[in-house]
Amino acid sequence: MTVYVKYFASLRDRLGRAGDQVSVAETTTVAEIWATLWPEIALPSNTLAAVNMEYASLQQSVRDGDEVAFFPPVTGG
Amino acid sequence: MTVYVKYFASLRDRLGRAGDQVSVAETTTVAEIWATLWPEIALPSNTLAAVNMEYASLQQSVRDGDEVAFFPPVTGG
Amino acid sequence: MKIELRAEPFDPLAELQRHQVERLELKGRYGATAIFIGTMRDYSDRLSIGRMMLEHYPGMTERQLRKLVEIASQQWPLLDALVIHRVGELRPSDPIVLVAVWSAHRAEAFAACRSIMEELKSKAPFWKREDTAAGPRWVERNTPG
Amino acid sequence: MKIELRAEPFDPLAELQRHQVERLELKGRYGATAIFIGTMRDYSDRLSIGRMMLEHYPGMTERQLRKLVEIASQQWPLLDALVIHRVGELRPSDPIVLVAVWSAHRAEAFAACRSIMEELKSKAPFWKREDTAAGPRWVERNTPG
Repeated sequence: MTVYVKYFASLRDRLGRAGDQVSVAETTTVAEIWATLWPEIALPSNTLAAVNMEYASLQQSVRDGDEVAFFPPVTGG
Repeated sequence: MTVYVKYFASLRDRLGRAGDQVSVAETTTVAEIWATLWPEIALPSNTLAAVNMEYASLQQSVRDGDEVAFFPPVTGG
Repeated sequence: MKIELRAEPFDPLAELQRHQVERLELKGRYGATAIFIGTMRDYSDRLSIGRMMLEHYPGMTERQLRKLVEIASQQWPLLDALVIHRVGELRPSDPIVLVAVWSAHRAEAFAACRSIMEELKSKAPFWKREDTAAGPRWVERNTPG
Repeated sequence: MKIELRAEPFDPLAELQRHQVERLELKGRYGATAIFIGTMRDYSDRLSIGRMMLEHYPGMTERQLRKLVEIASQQWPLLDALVIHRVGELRPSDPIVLVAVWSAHRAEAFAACRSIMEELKSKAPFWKREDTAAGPRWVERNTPG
Protein backbone atom coordinates (compact mmCIF):
# COMPACT_ATOMS: atom_id res chain seq x y z
CA MET A 1 0.00 0.00 0.00
CA THR A 2 1.05 3.63 -0.49
CA VAL A 3 1.45 6.19 2.27
CA TYR A 4 2.09 9.92 1.85
CA VAL A 5 4.50 11.42 4.37
CA LYS A 6 4.99 15.09 5.32
CA TYR A 7 7.64 16.86 7.38
CA PHE A 8 7.36 20.33 8.86
CA ALA A 9 9.47 23.13 10.26
CA SER A 10 12.89 22.27 11.74
CA LEU A 11 12.41 18.58 10.98
CA ARG A 12 11.85 19.32 7.28
CA ASP A 13 14.92 21.58 7.25
CA ARG A 14 17.01 18.85 8.83
CA LEU A 15 15.78 16.11 6.47
CA GLY A 16 16.16 18.37 3.46
CA ARG A 17 12.71 17.69 2.02
CA ALA A 18 9.02 18.33 2.73
CA GLY A 19 7.67 14.84 2.11
CA ASP A 20 7.90 11.34 0.77
CA GLN A 21 5.73 8.76 -0.90
CA VAL A 22 6.41 5.25 0.35
CA SER A 23 5.20 1.73 -0.37
CA VAL A 24 4.84 -0.41 2.74
CA ALA A 25 3.12 -3.61 3.80
CA GLU A 26 -0.37 -3.62 5.38
CA THR A 27 -0.46 -3.12 9.19
CA THR A 28 2.60 -0.89 9.15
CA THR A 29 2.75 1.52 12.10
CA VAL A 30 3.71 5.19 12.11
CA ALA A 31 7.04 4.31 13.77
CA GLU A 32 7.76 1.70 11.11
CA ILE A 33 7.13 4.20 8.33
CA TRP A 34 9.77 6.48 9.83
CA ALA A 35 12.19 3.56 10.21
CA THR A 36 11.62 2.52 6.60
CA LEU A 37 12.30 6.02 5.27
CA TRP A 38 15.08 7.05 7.67
CA PRO A 39 16.86 3.88 8.82
CA GLU A 40 19.91 5.87 9.92
CA ILE A 41 18.10 8.70 11.76
CA ALA A 42 16.42 7.98 15.09
CA LEU A 43 13.08 9.77 15.36
CA PRO A 44 13.76 12.75 17.68
CA SER A 45 12.04 12.00 20.99
CA ASN A 46 9.87 15.13 21.02
CA THR A 47 8.54 14.53 17.49
CA LEU A 48 4.77 14.63 17.07
CA ALA A 49 2.94 12.51 14.52
CA ALA A 50 -0.41 12.83 12.78
CA VAL A 51 -2.38 10.50 10.54
CA ASN A 52 -4.85 12.18 8.20
CA MET A 53 -4.49 15.45 10.15
CA GLU A 54 -5.33 13.96 13.54
CA TYR A 55 -2.68 13.43 16.21
CA ALA A 56 -1.55 9.80 16.32
CA SER A 57 0.69 7.62 18.46
CA LEU A 58 3.76 6.01 16.95
CA GLN A 59 2.05 2.64 17.41
CA GLN A 60 -0.95 3.55 15.29
CA SER A 61 -1.36 1.45 12.13
CA VAL A 62 -1.82 3.27 8.86
CA ARG A 63 -3.94 2.37 5.84
CA ASP A 64 -3.50 2.62 2.14
CA GLY A 65 -3.60 6.26 1.02
CA ASP A 66 -3.11 7.71 4.49
CA GLU A 67 -1.26 10.97 5.01
CA VAL A 68 1.29 10.68 7.82
CA ALA A 69 3.02 13.77 9.20
CA PHE A 70 6.04 14.20 11.47
CA PHE A 71 6.79 17.53 13.12
CA PRO A 72 8.47 19.16 16.13
CA PRO A 73 6.52 20.58 19.10
CA VAL A 74 4.14 23.28 17.94
CA THR A 75 4.89 26.94 18.73
CA GLY A 76 1.90 28.97 17.58
CA GLY A 77 -0.17 31.57 19.35
CA MET B 1 -16.17 66.49 67.13
CA THR B 2 -18.09 66.50 63.86
CA VAL B 3 -18.39 63.54 61.50
CA TYR B 4 -19.96 63.54 58.02
CA VAL B 5 -21.97 60.44 57.19
CA LYS B 6 -23.06 59.14 53.76
CA TYR B 7 -25.47 56.40 52.71
CA PHE B 8 -25.64 54.77 49.29
CA ALA B 9 -27.94 52.72 47.09
CA SER B 10 -30.66 50.59 48.75
CA LEU B 11 -29.53 51.70 52.22
CA ARG B 12 -30.04 55.37 51.31
CA ASP B 13 -33.45 54.52 49.83
CA ARG B 14 -34.44 52.72 53.01
CA LEU B 15 -33.22 55.50 55.34
CA GLY B 16 -34.78 58.17 53.17
CA ARG B 17 -31.72 60.41 53.01
CA ALA B 18 -28.20 60.50 51.53
CA GLY B 19 -26.27 61.65 54.57
CA ASP B 20 -26.00 63.17 58.02
CA GLN B 21 -23.75 65.46 59.98
CA VAL B 22 -23.32 64.35 63.56
CA SER B 23 -21.54 65.59 66.66
CA VAL B 24 -19.99 62.80 68.73
CA ALA B 25 -17.38 62.38 71.45
CA GLU B 26 -13.73 61.61 70.66
CA THR B 27 -12.87 57.88 70.23
CA THR B 28 -16.28 57.11 68.78
CA THR B 29 -16.27 54.03 66.52
CA VAL B 30 -18.00 53.52 63.17
CA ALA B 31 -20.56 51.24 64.85
CA GLU B 32 -21.27 53.87 67.53
CA ILE B 33 -21.89 56.52 64.89
CA TRP B 34 -24.55 54.31 63.34
CA ALA B 35 -26.10 53.62 66.75
CA THR B 36 -26.17 57.33 67.56
CA LEU B 37 -27.92 58.20 64.30
CA TRP B 38 -30.22 55.17 64.00
CA PRO B 39 -30.90 53.88 67.54
CA GLU B 40 -33.95 51.98 66.35
CA ILE B 41 -32.46 50.40 63.21
CA ALA B 42 -29.94 47.59 63.57
CA LEU B 43 -27.12 47.94 61.03
CA PRO B 44 -27.89 45.33 58.33
CA SER B 45 -25.33 42.55 58.72
CA ASN B 46 -23.99 42.79 55.17
CA THR B 47 -23.43 46.56 55.36
CA LEU B 48 -19.98 47.79 54.36
CA ALA B 49 -18.37 50.84 55.95
CA ALA B 50 -15.69 53.25 54.81
CA VAL B 51 -13.82 56.05 56.57
CA ASN B 52 -12.42 58.74 54.30
CA MET B 53 -13.05 56.53 51.26
CA GLU B 54 -11.10 53.52 52.57
CA TYR B 55 -12.87 50.36 53.76
CA ALA B 56 -13.09 50.30 57.55
CA SER B 57 -14.21 47.88 60.24
CA LEU B 58 -17.12 48.77 62.51
CA GLN B 59 -14.63 48.94 65.40
CA GLN B 60 -12.48 51.61 63.76
CA SER B 61 -12.37 54.93 65.62
CA VAL B 62 -13.10 58.07 63.69
CA ARG B 63 -11.61 61.55 64.01
CA ASP B 64 -12.95 65.04 63.81
CA GLY B 65 -13.94 65.90 60.24
CA ASP B 66 -13.92 62.29 58.99
CA GLU B 67 -16.29 61.13 56.27
CA VAL B 68 -17.97 57.86 57.23
CA ALA B 69 -19.98 55.90 54.64
CA PHE B 70 -22.39 52.99 54.97
CA PHE B 71 -23.48 50.97 51.96
CA PRO B 72 -24.72 47.54 50.83
CA PRO B 73 -22.49 44.98 49.05
CA VAL B 74 -21.12 46.44 45.83
CA THR B 75 -22.47 45.23 42.48
CA GLY B 76 -20.38 46.87 39.78
CA GLY B 77 -18.59 45.38 36.79
CA MET C 1 -2.13 52.94 33.57
CA LYS C 2 -5.44 54.74 33.02
CA ILE C 3 -8.68 54.56 35.03
CA GLU C 4 -11.82 56.36 34.01
CA LEU C 5 -15.49 56.63 34.92
CA ARG C 6 -17.88 57.52 32.12
CA ALA C 7 -21.34 59.00 32.47
CA GLU C 8 -22.14 58.39 28.79
CA PRO C 9 -22.10 55.21 26.66
CA PHE C 10 -18.63 54.26 25.42
CA ASP C 11 -17.25 51.95 22.73
CA PRO C 12 -14.66 49.60 24.32
CA LEU C 13 -12.99 48.66 21.03
CA ALA C 14 -12.65 52.31 19.97
CA GLU C 15 -11.26 53.12 23.44
CA LEU C 16 -8.68 50.35 23.11
CA GLN C 17 -7.68 51.58 19.67
CA ARG C 18 -7.28 55.13 20.98
CA HIS C 19 -5.37 53.99 24.04
CA GLN C 20 -2.89 51.93 22.02
CA VAL C 21 -2.23 54.87 19.73
CA GLU C 22 -1.32 56.92 22.82
CA ARG C 23 1.13 54.19 23.87
CA LEU C 24 2.99 53.57 20.62
CA GLU C 25 6.26 53.32 22.54
CA LEU C 26 5.03 49.97 23.92
CA LYS C 27 4.62 48.38 20.46
CA GLY C 28 6.92 45.41 20.09
CA ARG C 29 7.40 45.15 23.86
CA TYR C 30 4.11 43.51 24.73
CA GLY C 31 3.32 40.02 23.49
CA ALA C 32 0.00 39.64 25.28
CA THR C 33 -3.12 41.73 25.66
CA ALA C 34 -5.95 40.36 27.80
CA ILE C 35 -9.26 42.19 27.65
CA PHE C 36 -12.56 41.82 29.42
CA ILE C 37 -15.72 43.68 28.45
CA GLY C 38 -18.80 43.53 30.67
CA THR C 39 -22.03 44.39 28.90
CA MET C 40 -25.56 45.01 30.15
CA ARG C 41 -27.85 42.09 29.35
CA ASP C 42 -31.54 42.53 28.57
CA TYR C 43 -32.55 39.91 31.15
CA SER C 44 -31.58 39.04 34.72
CA ASP C 45 -32.97 36.19 36.82
CA ARG C 46 -35.44 35.56 33.98
CA LEU C 47 -36.86 39.10 34.16
CA SER C 48 -36.62 41.41 31.19
CA ILE C 49 -34.57 44.55 31.99
CA GLY C 50 -35.29 47.81 30.21
CA ARG C 51 -32.89 50.14 31.96
CA MET C 52 -30.26 50.13 34.69
CA MET C 53 -28.91 52.85 36.98
CA LEU C 54 -25.28 52.49 38.01
CA GLU C 55 -24.65 54.45 41.19
CA HIS C 56 -21.16 55.05 42.57
CA TYR C 57 -19.38 56.84 45.42
CA PRO C 58 -17.57 59.76 43.77
CA GLY C 59 -14.01 59.85 45.01
CA MET C 60 -13.97 56.47 46.70
CA THR C 61 -14.78 54.58 43.49
CA GLU C 62 -11.86 56.11 41.60
CA ARG C 63 -9.57 55.58 44.57
CA GLN C 64 -10.48 51.91 44.97
CA LEU C 65 -10.14 51.25 41.23
CA ARG C 66 -6.69 52.83 41.16
CA LYS C 67 -5.65 50.86 44.21
CA LEU C 68 -6.68 47.48 42.81
CA VAL C 69 -4.93 48.14 39.49
CA GLU C 70 -1.80 49.17 41.39
CA ILE C 71 -1.92 45.98 43.43
CA ALA C 72 -2.20 43.94 40.21
CA SER C 73 0.74 45.87 38.74
CA GLN C 74 2.84 44.95 41.76
CA GLN C 75 1.79 41.31 41.55
CA TRP C 76 2.43 40.84 37.80
CA PRO C 77 4.90 42.55 35.43
CA LEU C 78 2.36 44.62 33.48
CA LEU C 79 3.40 47.10 30.81
CA ASP C 80 0.07 48.94 30.85
CA ALA C 81 -3.53 48.73 32.07
CA LEU C 82 -6.76 50.45 31.11
CA VAL C 83 -10.00 50.37 33.14
CA ILE C 84 -13.15 52.21 32.07
CA HIS C 85 -16.42 51.87 34.00
CA ARG C 86 -19.82 53.34 33.22
CA VAL C 87 -21.99 55.17 35.74
CA GLY C 88 -25.48 56.63 35.31
CA GLU C 89 -28.33 55.29 33.21
CA LEU C 90 -27.62 52.28 30.99
CA ARG C 91 -29.66 50.47 28.34
CA PRO C 92 -29.34 46.78 27.41
CA SER C 93 -26.19 45.98 25.39
CA ASP C 94 -24.43 49.09 26.74
CA PRO C 95 -20.86 48.32 27.84
CA ILE C 96 -20.49 48.50 31.64
CA VAL C 97 -16.80 47.87 32.12
CA LEU C 98 -13.61 47.46 30.12
CA VAL C 99 -10.47 45.98 31.68
CA ALA C 100 -7.39 45.60 29.49
CA VAL C 101 -3.82 44.71 30.43
CA TRP C 102 -0.66 44.52 28.37
CA SER C 103 2.35 42.39 29.27
CA ALA C 104 5.24 40.49 27.73
CA HIS C 105 3.70 37.03 28.21
CA ARG C 106 0.19 35.61 28.28
CA ALA C 107 0.15 34.01 31.75
CA GLU C 108 0.47 37.33 33.56
CA ALA C 109 -1.94 39.11 31.19
CA PHE C 110 -4.69 36.52 31.78
CA ALA C 111 -4.09 36.42 35.54
CA ALA C 112 -3.97 40.19 36.00
CA CYS C 113 -7.05 40.86 33.84
CA ARG C 114 -9.08 38.31 35.73
CA SER C 115 -7.82 39.48 39.12
CA ILE C 116 -8.63 43.12 38.37
CA MET C 117 -12.19 42.13 37.37
CA GLU C 118 -12.73 40.04 40.50
CA GLU C 119 -11.34 42.75 42.78
CA LEU C 120 -13.42 45.37 41.00
CA LYS C 121 -16.56 43.27 41.45
CA SER C 122 -15.97 42.81 45.16
CA LYS C 123 -14.39 46.15 46.14
CA ALA C 124 -15.20 49.04 43.83
CA PRO C 125 -18.24 50.92 45.18
CA PHE C 126 -20.81 50.64 42.40
CA TRP C 127 -24.45 49.63 42.83
CA LYS C 128 -26.87 48.50 40.14
CA ARG C 129 -30.57 49.26 40.19
CA GLU C 130 -32.45 47.45 37.46
CA ASP C 131 -35.76 48.54 36.00
CA THR C 132 -37.43 45.16 35.43
CA ALA C 133 -40.82 44.27 34.01
CA ALA C 134 -41.84 43.73 37.68
CA GLY C 135 -40.57 47.16 38.79
CA PRO C 136 -37.22 48.58 39.93
CA ARG C 137 -34.93 46.53 42.17
CA TRP C 138 -31.45 46.89 43.60
CA VAL C 139 -29.11 44.06 42.60
CA GLU C 140 -28.20 42.54 45.97
CA ARG C 141 -24.94 40.84 45.19
CA ASN C 142 -22.64 39.95 42.34
CA THR C 143 -22.39 36.42 41.04
CA PRO C 144 -19.14 34.68 42.05
CA GLY C 145 -16.38 34.84 39.44
CA MET D 1 -18.17 30.43 15.83
CA LYS D 2 -15.57 31.58 13.31
CA ILE D 3 -12.00 30.37 12.76
CA GLU D 4 -9.67 31.93 10.26
CA LEU D 5 -6.04 31.86 9.15
CA ARG D 6 -4.64 35.06 7.67
CA ALA D 7 -1.61 35.37 5.41
CA GLU D 8 -1.59 39.18 5.73
CA PRO D 9 -1.43 41.50 8.78
CA PHE D 10 -4.79 41.97 10.51
CA ASP D 11 -6.19 44.43 13.03
CA PRO D 12 -7.74 42.49 15.94
CA LEU D 13 -9.89 45.38 17.19
CA ALA D 14 -11.29 46.05 13.71
CA GLU D 15 -11.97 42.31 13.31
CA LEU D 16 -13.86 42.27 16.60
CA GLN D 17 -15.91 45.29 15.57
CA ARG D 18 -16.76 43.65 12.26
CA HIS D 19 -17.60 40.33 13.86
CA GLN D 20 -19.95 41.90 16.41
CA VAL D 21 -21.78 43.76 13.66
CA GLU D 22 -22.36 40.40 11.96
CA ARG D 23 -23.82 39.04 15.21
CA LEU D 24 -26.21 41.84 16.19
CA GLU D 25 -28.80 39.26 17.26
CA LEU D 26 -26.55 38.44 20.23
CA LYS D 27 -26.62 41.99 21.61
CA GLY D 28 -28.24 42.09 25.04
CA ARG D 29 -27.72 38.34 25.47
CA TYR D 30 -24.03 38.34 26.31
CA GLY D 31 -22.81 40.00 29.49
CA ALA D 32 -19.17 39.00 29.11
CA THR D 33 -16.58 39.19 26.35
CA ALA D 34 -13.10 37.84 27.04
CA ILE D 35 -10.41 38.59 24.49
CA PHE D 36 -6.79 37.64 24.10
CA ILE D 37 -4.44 39.15 21.54
CA GLY D 38 -0.98 37.70 21.01
CA THR D 39 1.47 40.09 19.38
CA MET D 40 4.96 39.62 17.97
CA ARG D 41 7.59 41.14 20.25
CA ASP D 42 10.79 42.69 18.96
CA TYR D 43 12.93 40.63 21.32
CA SER D 44 13.09 37.00 22.44
CA ASP D 45 15.52 35.50 24.95
CA ARG D 46 17.34 38.87 24.91
CA LEU D 47 17.91 38.72 21.14
CA SER D 48 16.46 41.37 18.90
CA ILE D 49 14.01 39.91 16.35
CA GLY D 50 13.55 41.55 12.97
CA ARG D 51 11.16 39.13 11.32
CA MET D 52 9.32 35.89 11.99
CA MET D 53 7.98 33.14 9.70
CA LEU D 54 4.87 31.36 10.94
CA GLU D 55 4.57 28.00 9.25
CA HIS D 56 1.46 25.83 9.50
CA TYR D 57 0.07 22.52 8.23
CA PRO D 58 -2.70 23.50 5.80
CA GLY D 59 -5.80 21.47 6.56
CA MET D 60 -4.67 20.07 9.90
CA THR D 61 -4.23 23.52 11.48
CA GLU D 62 -7.79 24.61 10.65
CA ARG D 63 -9.14 21.23 11.75
CA GLN D 64 -7.36 21.32 15.11
CA LEU D 65 -8.42 24.93 15.77
CA ARG D 66 -12.04 24.10 15.03
CA LYS D 67 -11.86 21.06 17.27
CA LEU D 68 -10.47 22.89 20.26
CA VAL D 69 -13.04 25.68 19.97
CA GLU D 70 -15.79 23.05 19.74
CA ILE D 71 -14.49 21.34 22.86
CA ALA D 72 -14.52 24.68 24.72
CA SER D 73 -18.08 25.30 23.50
CA GLN D 74 -19.15 21.96 24.95
CA GLN D 75 -17.39 22.67 28.23
CA TRP D 76 -18.78 26.21 28.76
CA PRO D 77 -22.05 27.84 27.63
CA LEU D 78 -20.58 30.15 24.99
CA LEU D 79 -22.74 32.33 22.77
CA ASP D 80 -20.00 32.89 20.20
CA ALA D 81 -16.27 32.53 19.58
CA LEU D 82 -13.81 34.05 17.14
CA VAL D 83 -10.26 32.83 16.48
CA ILE D 84 -7.94 34.43 13.93
CA HIS D 85 -4.31 33.32 13.53
CA ARG D 86 -1.61 34.73 11.31
CA VAL D 87 0.62 32.64 9.05
CA GLY D 88 3.50 33.73 6.82
CA GLU D 89 6.00 36.49 7.38
CA LEU D 90 5.48 38.73 10.43
CA ARG D 91 7.18 41.90 11.65
CA PRO D 92 7.49 43.01 15.29
CA SER D 93 4.22 44.32 16.77
CA ASP D 94 2.17 42.38 14.19
CA PRO D 95 -0.77 40.57 15.80
CA ILE D 96 -0.26 36.78 15.80
CA VAL D 97 -3.51 35.51 17.28
CA LEU D 98 -6.90 36.78 18.39
CA VAL D 99 -9.17 34.67 20.61
CA ALA D 100 -12.51 36.14 21.65
CA VAL D 101 -15.48 34.48 23.37
CA TRP D 102 -18.90 35.80 24.27
CA SER D 103 -21.07 34.39 27.07
CA ALA D 104 -23.74 35.40 29.57
CA HIS D 105 -21.39 35.53 32.57
CA ARG D 106 -17.74 36.35 33.14
CA ALA D 107 -16.53 33.10 34.74
CA GLU D 108 -17.15 31.03 31.62
CA ALA D 109 -15.81 33.74 29.29
CA PHE D 110 -12.49 33.97 31.16
CA ALA D 111 -12.16 30.20 31.47
CA ALA D 112 -13.00 29.44 27.84
CA CYS D 113 -10.75 32.18 26.42
CA ARG D 114 -7.82 30.98 28.47
CA SER D 115 -8.48 27.32 27.69
CA ILE D 116 -8.69 27.96 23.96
CA MET D 117 -5.35 29.81 24.07
CA GLU D 118 -3.63 27.04 26.04
CA GLU D 119 -5.01 24.33 23.77
CA LEU D 120 -4.05 26.32 20.69
CA LYS D 121 -0.51 26.74 22.01
CA SER D 122 -0.10 23.05 22.68
CA LYS D 123 -2.09 21.48 19.82
CA ALA D 124 -2.51 23.71 16.78
CA PRO D 125 0.25 22.93 14.26
CA PHE D 126 2.09 26.24 13.87
CA TRP D 127 5.85 26.72 13.99
CA LYS D 128 7.77 29.94 14.48
CA ARG D 129 11.11 30.68 12.89
CA GLU D 130 12.66 33.90 14.14
CA ASP D 131 15.22 35.97 12.27
CA THR D 132 17.39 37.14 15.16
CA ALA D 133 20.46 39.36 15.21
CA ALA D 134 22.40 36.05 15.54
CA GLY D 135 20.71 34.43 12.52
CA PRO D 136 17.48 32.46 11.97
CA ARG D 137 16.30 29.94 14.56
CA TRP D 138 13.26 27.74 15.05
CA VAL D 139 11.45 28.38 18.32
CA GLU D 140 11.73 25.03 20.07
CA ARG D 141 8.85 25.19 22.49
CA ASN D 142 6.19 27.50 23.83
CA THR D 143 6.44 28.99 27.31
CA PRO D 144 4.00 27.42 29.76
CA GLY D 145 0.73 29.32 30.20
